[in-house]
Amino acid sequence: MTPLLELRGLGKRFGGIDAVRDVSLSVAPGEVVGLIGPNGAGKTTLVNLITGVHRASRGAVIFDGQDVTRQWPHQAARRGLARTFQVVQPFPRMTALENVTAGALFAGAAGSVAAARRQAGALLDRVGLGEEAHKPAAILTLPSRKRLELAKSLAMKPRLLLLDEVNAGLNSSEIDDAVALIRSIAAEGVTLILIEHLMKVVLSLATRIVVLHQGALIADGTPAEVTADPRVVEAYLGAKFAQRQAKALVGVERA
Amino acid sequence: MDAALLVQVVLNGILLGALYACIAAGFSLVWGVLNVINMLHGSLIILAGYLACSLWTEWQVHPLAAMLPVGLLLFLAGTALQVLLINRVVDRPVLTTLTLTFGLDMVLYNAMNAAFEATPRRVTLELGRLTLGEVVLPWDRIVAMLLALALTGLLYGVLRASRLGRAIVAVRMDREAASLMGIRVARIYALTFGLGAFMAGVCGALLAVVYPITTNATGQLLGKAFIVCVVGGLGTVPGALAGGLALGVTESLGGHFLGPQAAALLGFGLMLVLLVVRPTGLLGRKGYE
Amino acid sequence: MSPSNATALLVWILALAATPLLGDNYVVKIATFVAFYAALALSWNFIGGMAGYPSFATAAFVGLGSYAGALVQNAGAPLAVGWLAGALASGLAAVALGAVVLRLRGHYFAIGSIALVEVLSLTASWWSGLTGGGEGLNVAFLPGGPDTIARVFLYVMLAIAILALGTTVVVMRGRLGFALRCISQNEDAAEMVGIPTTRCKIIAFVLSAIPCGAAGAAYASWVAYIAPADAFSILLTVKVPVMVMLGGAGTLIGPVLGATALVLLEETVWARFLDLHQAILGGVIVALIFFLPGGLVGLARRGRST
Amino acid sequence: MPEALLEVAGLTAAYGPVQVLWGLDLRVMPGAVTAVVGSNGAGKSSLLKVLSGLLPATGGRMRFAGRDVTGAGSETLLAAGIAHVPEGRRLFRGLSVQDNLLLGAYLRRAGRYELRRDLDRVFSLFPILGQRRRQDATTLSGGEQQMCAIGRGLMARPQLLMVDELSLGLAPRAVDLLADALRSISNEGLTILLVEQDVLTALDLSSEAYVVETGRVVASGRSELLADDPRIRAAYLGRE
Repeated sequence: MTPLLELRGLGKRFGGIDAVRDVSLSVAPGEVVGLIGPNGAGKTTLVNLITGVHRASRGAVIFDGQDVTRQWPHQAARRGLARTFQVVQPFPRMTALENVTAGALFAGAAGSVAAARRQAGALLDRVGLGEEAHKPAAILTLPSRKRLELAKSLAMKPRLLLLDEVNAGLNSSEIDDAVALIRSIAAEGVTLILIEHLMKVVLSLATRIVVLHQGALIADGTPAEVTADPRVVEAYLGAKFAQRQAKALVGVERA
Repeated sequence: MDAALLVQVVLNGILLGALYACIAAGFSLVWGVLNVINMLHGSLIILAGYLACSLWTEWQVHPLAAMLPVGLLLFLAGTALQVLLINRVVDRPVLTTLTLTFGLDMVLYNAMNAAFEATPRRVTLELGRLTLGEVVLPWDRIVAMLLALALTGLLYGVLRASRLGRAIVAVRMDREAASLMGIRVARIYALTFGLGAFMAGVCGALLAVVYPITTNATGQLLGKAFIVCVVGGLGTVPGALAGGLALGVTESLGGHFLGPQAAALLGFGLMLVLLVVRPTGLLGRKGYE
Repeated sequence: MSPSNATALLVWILALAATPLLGDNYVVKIATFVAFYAALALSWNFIGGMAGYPSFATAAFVGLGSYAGALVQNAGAPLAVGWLAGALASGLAAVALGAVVLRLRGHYFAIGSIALVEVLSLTASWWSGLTGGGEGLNVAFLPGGPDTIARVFLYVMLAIAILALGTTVVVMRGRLGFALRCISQNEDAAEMVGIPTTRCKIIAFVLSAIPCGAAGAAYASWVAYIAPADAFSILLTVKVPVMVMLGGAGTLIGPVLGATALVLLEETVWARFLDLHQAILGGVIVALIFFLPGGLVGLARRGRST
Repeated sequence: MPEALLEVAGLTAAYGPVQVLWGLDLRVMPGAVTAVVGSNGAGKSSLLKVLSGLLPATGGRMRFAGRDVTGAGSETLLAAGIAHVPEGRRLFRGLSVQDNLLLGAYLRRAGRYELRRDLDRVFSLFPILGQRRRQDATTLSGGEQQMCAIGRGLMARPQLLMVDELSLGLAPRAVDLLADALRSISNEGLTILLVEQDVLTALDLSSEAYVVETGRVVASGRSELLADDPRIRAAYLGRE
């Protein structure tokens, strides 16, 4: 099966330092890949390279067999390659409904503004923001803004969705709701890349985990393999996590 | 084009560039810290020039001696103006703050025309010339350059080493975090705008020694400040220096090879190129918007 | 567009159109200036109001239009062709200059747009072979008596303003208007939802340039003489956004209201206080910023809502 | 009932039309580490912004070290001894690590030697900062920036150090290091008020804890008890 996304020797240099070094990776349609790594490991830079926010210094990004290394972000969006922002980026003075309508109208290529508005209304209900549809995005609480970001991404009819720390700042029970929502998106066949610090989320969703450290891939495998890998523990997880993890792995049931 | 002539043209450019740095330093500080484009800056410089000239004609106070008093006077005026008017719109978008200072500039420009009539006036210094081989440099220009560099250096020292300077940089980078340090942001805005006006004051008095002072020059001075800030980099004194010298040399070379009007055109051309290639300027930093 | 706005605009258009019947040529001249500035204010609204880019480039497009129109007319073309040439020249310039200046944001864009005006003014005074340099350029005179001339230019300016108004309504309702609103609120997020931000901004810039080019060319034929300093006037390039702010930015009737108010104000002030004219206009601008932040439209809305 | 260092009663606050605090009551005992946990947008960070004067309270009372400080500005509250390490660290770009730390002591107008001693105390707590004192503070890694932000708070010689979102965006390993540093600061007698998203870390570090929901306290008590409380486990530790 040809991979949906393929990175070949991808590199990015920012003023002397290699933020991303020689990353090669391929993701098949329908996969849910967790992308973890310490702060400053280059995770967000990698997302920016894939979605055209930054231009790669070396290597190539192949999406659905097409070389999209030099694409603009709006071209990525229209190809069905969507991403959420680590710091949520709504249109502040527009209502939640209009924010999602924007996704449907442009990347989602809805026929008209009215059609886009209808699709947006349905998606807001799905993420549980139905009654906040006419509130300006700026005054929504953080959990609601996160759900708005998800609804906007869905409105863009994505084939590959990069979720950049979409759960940062949520508490455990809010995370469970978000995980359930993400699981339903994956169930529809949308390929997902989860950029996360919260191991709880990654472990309950990802079928495969890729670890980035100082710009380079240091591990790629199933959750069990990766969390046991000594290099990953040393570079990222820390000893305390290992004990808690050993206890928790026993308790976590995955649907 | 023999070497001596080239050296002469470049040195003239450096003499001019030091003045441009001094002209732009105050403007760059206000833009960098308060995020306000101060369209008044050119008129403040010319006002200082008029004051220095009238101090010279009425009481024989030499412009170089008048620099400090005129500077302090403008410092007080600038601080008052900021506290009364500008502080109330400092958070509004650039369209509002730029238009406000443009409106104030129209008032000051008209008032100066009424008070001083537009006849250019200047205080000539008979200091003779310095000759190095075939290169000839008028002493008054050299003195003006040295004083301009000294003033810019003084501002740099204040910002870098003093407690007030650190507070100003802190307010520029993150206003809310600065107030967490106990810094009174409104007071820093007032002092910074006052400091900007002080620089315009001393620079205006200095200019009276080198150039004819006339209200027609306010627009040009403002234009130079724009170019120097963009070319050199915003809100940093080394940026103003780098931008000033770059503009001075470019205009001097341009003027020599292509004529005076081309010099001004080259200045703006240099700015547009820098705006696109490196909007943060030669030494500036990204991310004020 | 709300019915009250529609009727207000219709009344405004009819009032201006009727001035040749009601008043003497002086009144017609003022009406022509009102239409001229209304066209400029409506054009500015595409880039300043909708896309949220604080543009001070209006004078660049007006000046460019004046020179293009003048040169084409002096080469023997009929007046109308001159005006079209002005519109085309400014439109094409907006594409080229936009690709450069629109990469900047906020303060840098404001400064970059003012620099355009200055660069074009310096070029016009430097390139004396083409533009007559500092001495300026005489423009072929429209045949016909003073009444017909006054009337022709009133209706030309009014037509340009109506064209700009119509385009505004169409754009505001469609995809481009929605895209520009997204860009003005969060440009990065706009790019992320699939909006080709650079292309949309350039289109808005071109839309803001074309009516200015036409109006500039018509103005050149009306006054029959242009020189770099007043064709590319910094005062005009700041006055136009002030008019939009006076009327109420981002609205439909704001620019029209603001242009009308400021032109009438200037006429009364100019007549009485010739030498203090600039100080008083400056004072009005300062007062506007403190006492009318939302503009006249904001005032009306506040009036209705309390 | 020993005298509380900080006492807040019926506190209300809002960002424009959006009210975030709905009558919040809180007591912080001297020498202890008190944690405030709760879902995001519950008002935890807004509480700290009110306590440090960044966000004006619209109602309620605030007493600190026996004095009523209701409605006081940032400067007065810092002078009274409340230092706030803000969410996202917010160090000053363009200034070195040392200059950032010195700004922490801006209000004290202390002499050169006193400042030198305070700097050395911070460098002994966080040696990495000593090695990188000349470097631009914002070029440090996330964990190091958090250390610098905490150090900057200590430079004000506060009676109460408020830390907002210690772990946000940091790798678990960095959070462990910082938690140990806070423990040693607390052992030296400094009172700490910690707002933290990661409930495990928060309860592990603190002796007292408050659970905040939509701008009001819904549960409070000793941290170990709260950690075992089924309601809290369900609400905040998910279905584990």
